[in-house]
Amino acid sequence: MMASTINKRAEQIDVTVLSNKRIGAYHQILLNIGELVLHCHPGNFVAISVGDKTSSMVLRRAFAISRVSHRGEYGGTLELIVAPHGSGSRWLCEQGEGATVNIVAPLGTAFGIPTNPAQALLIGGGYGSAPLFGLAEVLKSRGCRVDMILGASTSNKIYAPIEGKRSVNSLKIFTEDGSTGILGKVTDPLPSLIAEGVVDVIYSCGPMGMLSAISAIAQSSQVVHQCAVEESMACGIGICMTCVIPVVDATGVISMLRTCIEGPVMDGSTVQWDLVGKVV
Amino acid sequence: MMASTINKRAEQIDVTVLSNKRIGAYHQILLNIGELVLHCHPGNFVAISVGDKTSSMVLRRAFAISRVSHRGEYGGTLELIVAPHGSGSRWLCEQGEGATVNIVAPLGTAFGIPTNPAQALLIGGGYGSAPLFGLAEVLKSRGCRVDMILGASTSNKIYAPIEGKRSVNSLKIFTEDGSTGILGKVTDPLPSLIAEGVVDVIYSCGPMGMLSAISAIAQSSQVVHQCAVEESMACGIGICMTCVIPVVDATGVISMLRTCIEGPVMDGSTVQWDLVGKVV
Amino acid sequence: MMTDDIDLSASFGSAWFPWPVFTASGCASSGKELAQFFPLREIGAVVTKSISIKARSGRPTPRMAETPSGMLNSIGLQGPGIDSFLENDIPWLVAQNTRIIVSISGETVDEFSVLARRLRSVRGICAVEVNISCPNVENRGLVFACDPEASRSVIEGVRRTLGGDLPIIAKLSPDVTDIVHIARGVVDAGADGLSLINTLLGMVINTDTLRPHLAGKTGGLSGPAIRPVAVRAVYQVHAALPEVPIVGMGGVRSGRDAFEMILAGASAVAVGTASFGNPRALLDIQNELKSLLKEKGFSSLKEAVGFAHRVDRTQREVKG
Amino acid sequence: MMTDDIDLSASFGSAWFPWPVFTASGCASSGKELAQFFPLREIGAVVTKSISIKARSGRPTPRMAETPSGMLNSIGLQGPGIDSFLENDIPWLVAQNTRIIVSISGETVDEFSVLARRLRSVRGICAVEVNISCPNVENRGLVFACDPEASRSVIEGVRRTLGGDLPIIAKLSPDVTDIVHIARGVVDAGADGLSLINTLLGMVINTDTLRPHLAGKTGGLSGPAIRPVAVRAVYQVHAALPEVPIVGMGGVRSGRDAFEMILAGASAVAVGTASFGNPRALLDIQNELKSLLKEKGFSSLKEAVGFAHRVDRTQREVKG
Ligand SMILES: Cc1cc2nc3c(=O)[nH]c(=O)nc-3n(C[C@H](O)[C@H](O)[C@H](O)COP(=O)(O)OP(=O)(O)OC[C@H]3O[C@@H](n4cnc5c(N)ncnc54)[C@H](O)[C@@H]3O)c2cc1C
Ligand SMILES: Cc1cc2nc3c(=O)[nH]c(=O)nc-3n(C[C@H](O)[C@H](O)[C@H](O)COP(=O)(O)OP(=O)(O)OC[C@H]3O[C@@H](n4cnc5c(N)ncnc54)[C@H](O)[C@@H]3O)c2cc1C
Ligand SMILES: Cc1cc2nc3c(=O)[nH]c(=O)nc-3n(C[C@H](O)[C@H](O)[C@H](O)COP(=O)(O)O)c2cc1C
Ligand SMILES: Cc1cc2nc3c(=O)[nH]c(=O)nc-3n(C[C@H](O)[C@H](O)[C@H](O)COP(=O)(O)O)c2cc1C
Ligand code: FES
Ligand code: FES
Repeated sequence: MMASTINKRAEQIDVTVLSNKRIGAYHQILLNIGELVLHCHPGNFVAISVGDKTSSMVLRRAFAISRVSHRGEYGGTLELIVAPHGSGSRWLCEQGEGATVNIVAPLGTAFGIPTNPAQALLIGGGYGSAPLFGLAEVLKSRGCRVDMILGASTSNKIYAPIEGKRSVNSLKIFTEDGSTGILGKVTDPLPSLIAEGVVDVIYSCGPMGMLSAISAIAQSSQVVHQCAVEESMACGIGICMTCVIPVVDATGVISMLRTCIEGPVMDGSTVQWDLVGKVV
Repeated sequence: MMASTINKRAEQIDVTVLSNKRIGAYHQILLNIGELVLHCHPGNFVAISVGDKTSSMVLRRAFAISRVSHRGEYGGTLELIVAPHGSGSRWLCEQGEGATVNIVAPLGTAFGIPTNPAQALLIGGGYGSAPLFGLAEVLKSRGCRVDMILGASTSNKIYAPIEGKRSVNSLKIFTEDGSTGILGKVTDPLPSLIAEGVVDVIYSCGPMGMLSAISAIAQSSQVVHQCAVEESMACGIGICMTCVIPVVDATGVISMLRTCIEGPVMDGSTVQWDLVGKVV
Repeated sequence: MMTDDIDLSASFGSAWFPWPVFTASGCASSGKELAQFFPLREIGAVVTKSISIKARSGRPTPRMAETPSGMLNSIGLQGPGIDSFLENDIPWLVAQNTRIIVSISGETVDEFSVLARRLRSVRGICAVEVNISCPNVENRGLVFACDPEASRSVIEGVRRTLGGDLPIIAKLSPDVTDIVHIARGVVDAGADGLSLINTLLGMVINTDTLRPHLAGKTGGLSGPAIRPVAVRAVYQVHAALPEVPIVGMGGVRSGRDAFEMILAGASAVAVGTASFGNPRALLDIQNELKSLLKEKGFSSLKEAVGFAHRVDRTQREVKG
Repeated sequence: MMTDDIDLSASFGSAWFPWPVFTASGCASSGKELAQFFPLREIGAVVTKSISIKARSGRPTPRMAETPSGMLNSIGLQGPGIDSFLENDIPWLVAQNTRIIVSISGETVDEFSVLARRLRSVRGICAVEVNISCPNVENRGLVFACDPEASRSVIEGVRRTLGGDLPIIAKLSPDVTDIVHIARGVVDAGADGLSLINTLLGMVINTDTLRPHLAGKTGGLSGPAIRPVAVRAVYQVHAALPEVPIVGMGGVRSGRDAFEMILAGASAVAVGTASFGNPRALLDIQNELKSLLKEKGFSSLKEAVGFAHRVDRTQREVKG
């Protein structure tokens, strides 16, 4: 049973905000999560309760685990990169050092790590780059070559911390307005990279449109595409069925899978991108 | 038109919390309200918005103005004595120095001040004593004799600040468990005080049961009884009709008057205490 | 499509309102109390509290309970009766230069007509809102608005009494199996517009006293909590009766919320509970709505009315 | 009356539950996912998501919208179909040693009976919850629970198929003019208990895209926002049918909320949306409820069921 193994390590705990820094359009929020850090892998996410006791917001918010540290000054820490979007994420971005937040973590699937050294291309859109730096470290430690492409609409939506850059072999940045890096989209260089044979596996995280475009390009090749999808989630733990996405199995049957427990990391080639938001 | 004169000075403004101190069972909260202080009189109240932007609490909370200061270090200040009761008052009690709260003030009727020096008896129950100290100062400045009786269930629910005590000629304290002052109720000494003729006017503020008991005792005498009533209020400004209380007019007609604009200070002899909470 | 000023007007039958934000009946008393916080002429209309033939002292207290993102009220239509109302409240409102919609409520079909007759010749009234969400004493206290026949009869009676002049806005209850059915009935009977929605029947038990918190036991649920129900009602009724103007209400607290109602099909918006938390809510909402409409490229409010239905249609056509 | 332990059990027909807090259908999936956070045997029962005859893939996304103190969902009864359910989900639940209530939903009166037949001989099931808040394809998609006749027919069919053994709990919709009428009908038709309430029909318009936020346009409103409506429904139905046990639900998030439902007339309480915010909500609520009952001097939960009606009666008698 996938479900019961996936969230086996999940716990609901109160944690302390160690720091909250603005980085471009985002907030980098560091949480003191102790032992739980041992079970957090790149790709997993946390579900955070937002607002105080009297809040009108009844649902948790999902955020990718950007990085974890096992032996920081405070024991295990977990970092989030949060875009102030609506009322819940804005509330979270307002929580300063010392604030307590309630989290359920770690949740969902993690990026699969190749058993043999491979050539990995990591593609991130907006805050989608957050989990990729932690992933890059793991891949490097397994002897993989790690190239990274990041994109966003504009420069302050590129999240690329200096420490993170160290763990990749190459980094290309694209913006749609050309304010940083190359004018264009992350998918622009993809066909030629694949054609050159320098990519064995693509790891992607970002807007659904981006993931879909990458899948379309990767489809005609042998390249494996692991993408972290993002659907609206009410519970994050598999009990509400709101977060589903159409996925085809080996026998050709399309099912609506819960992206909170059978994702967020999914095989891009199985996702039926053109059916997202339609009746199956 | 009573309504349009009463709230003529009312304004809705954001104000800063200057301090928040625990005093017994209560919180003494000082707000920086600037010029508005000029229109605040003993008996008036403020309606405070509770919770943050995402709060599920949609209604304001009413609190009596305990004291005002015209020329404090920060300009005009207003003091509240707040009992942490339910979620709204508890939220208010959690707001520390520097917090911003939104108030509508001053609201409602004020205690009437005798034109000639009179013998005034001020009776407060629980946090009901809060507005009485400010009232005592005004009465003293008009040459009145001011005696005060305070009561509560137990000692930490007696609010009697040292500064306040200076403005009264005498102060008696009653608690129902005898933990402070005399064992008993504020109404115990009342019949004899009235009989002795040392009381011209009673000003009272506290639980409805107490106000009703005082009215019953005062009824058979010539003593005027001005009481500040407390009914559940949804709006505080006269537009919802939730805060009504049965009051008889000179012609004997009983009407349900809004205690937020025709009160909270009312003539105790006109309130139909036995009809409160019943159909008129 | 951006213009500096934008037509925010709304029409209900022959009544024209320069602005689309109205007070919700019973949430602005007779108007005076709010006038302290903004000039009444700057909003679309003051809808008065529902007025009865005789003075009513209403229900005992407690009359309110706060609930998650909402509140219950059980006022029981306290009011001075139509005579005192016409003598004292209306002249004052007329003097404020505001548009006035008088809300009426009766206990029998006939009482509504009696009230309508009293309003017929009163100057300064723009429209009559008929609050049929009250118990019908002739039919076991069943709320008129929950009974298609009774709803029709009330509106027919009022229409006949008023003649063709004064527009009628029928105010419906959401506590029904099929609100579109009720809406059709009252429109057939002569209503020029609809007010959607009145409060939902609710209850709170006080877990200290162990009994119903409100003296009247049940009360009407209002506030943001009910907004999704209100938007659904407006959407359904507008889909069925696109030509009938609707005053949308239920939990509107911001310009965004008002815009949501408009997109669902409301031609104007009424604000009730929000004024209790923010006395200036009506003006704030109206200003925010105006900015939003401009921002989204609408050149008039009318263009946005029911837009969510049309976007929908277009997209479906595109999809095939 | 204070005892250290207190009888919290509830009965529905012949089914006995040691604890009174159940999962709400559709809010615990098949149980496995919550088992990560507490042992399922420690709550009263797992009510499974409503199961259909065939596998269903449900509605497109977005399927949810958060609303003030609540949420909308539009899942469209996604599920594996009864065969796969009985093969995979039930054995696992049975192994957990928890009480199981299977929720069934059909598109025709007949489908409900077919589902009931499949359940008749399954071991480990305590009761069947019949979710009649779904559209009847044989009657223009009108929700069964909104139609007294259809509601009765469904329960009659299920009763006939099940024989006298397995208790039936009929789950009603609040979107009706007269819920007591519907309740009477299904009880007459053979329901042993009632689940009150299902979600309210609601809608959110996305003010960025200018169209309905949910792909399915309308959705079901749940969460604390609807609690006053749920409490009212439970109170009304318990007043009319005091002998019929009720599973009260709608916005229960704390022991206090559960206690409110019990006082209104519920014999047990189900928790839906609250689990999304707090995976341990069911146990937390059950523990808080236990403390509250003790604190208020009740020696058993049964003593508190409908207590708000009795306090009320006494006080009225006293008043004269
Ligand atoms: C697996 C996963 C990982 C994510 N990682 C990140 C991250 O690292 N950084 C980051 O900034 N954001 C991330 N998001 C998006 C983030 O969850 C949403 O921005 C956030 O929930 C919006 O909440 P809000 O209250 O600010 O917005 P509102 O629009 O007010 O939210 C209303 C409701 O919709 C849901 N919702 C709205 N947008 C989204 C969304 N895009 N995805 C899921 N639910 C949504 C909310 O959870 C909430 O219940 C992630 C989402 C998922 C599913
Ligand atoms: C004119 C006036 C003056 C007051 N002065 C003071 C004061 O100086 N200090 C003080 O501690 N308290 C005072 N109160 C009482 C105070 O308003 C309530 O304790 C407070 O509203 C409770 O809010 P809550 O959220 O904590 O409780 P909840 O019970 O959660 O409140 C729920 C709702 O009921 C209303 N409500 C509950 N209790 C009361 C009440 N007693 N009076 C009015 N509304 C109520 C609340 O406003 C709120 O809308 C005064 C009340 C009035 C009417
Ligand atoms: C305190 C109060 C009193 C009300 N009185 C009336 C009334 O007299 N007549 C009427 O038609 N509606 C009355 N309503 C219903 C409102 O007009 C409105 O339909 C409802 O509250 C939903 O809007 P809101 O959420 O903005 O408050 C009342 C509502 C409240 C809260
Ligand atoms: C996501 C979701 C799915 C639901 N699915 C079902 C269902 O399949 N069958 C059913 O009878 N009720 C279903 N419901 C309704 C709940 O069982 C419950 O009646 C309602 O949500 C009110 O309770 P709550 O406020 O505690 O959530 C669902 C509710 C939600 C939020
Ligand atoms: S978010 Fe609830 S099942 Fe995935
Ligand atoms: S509190 Fe609204 S009228 Fe008094």
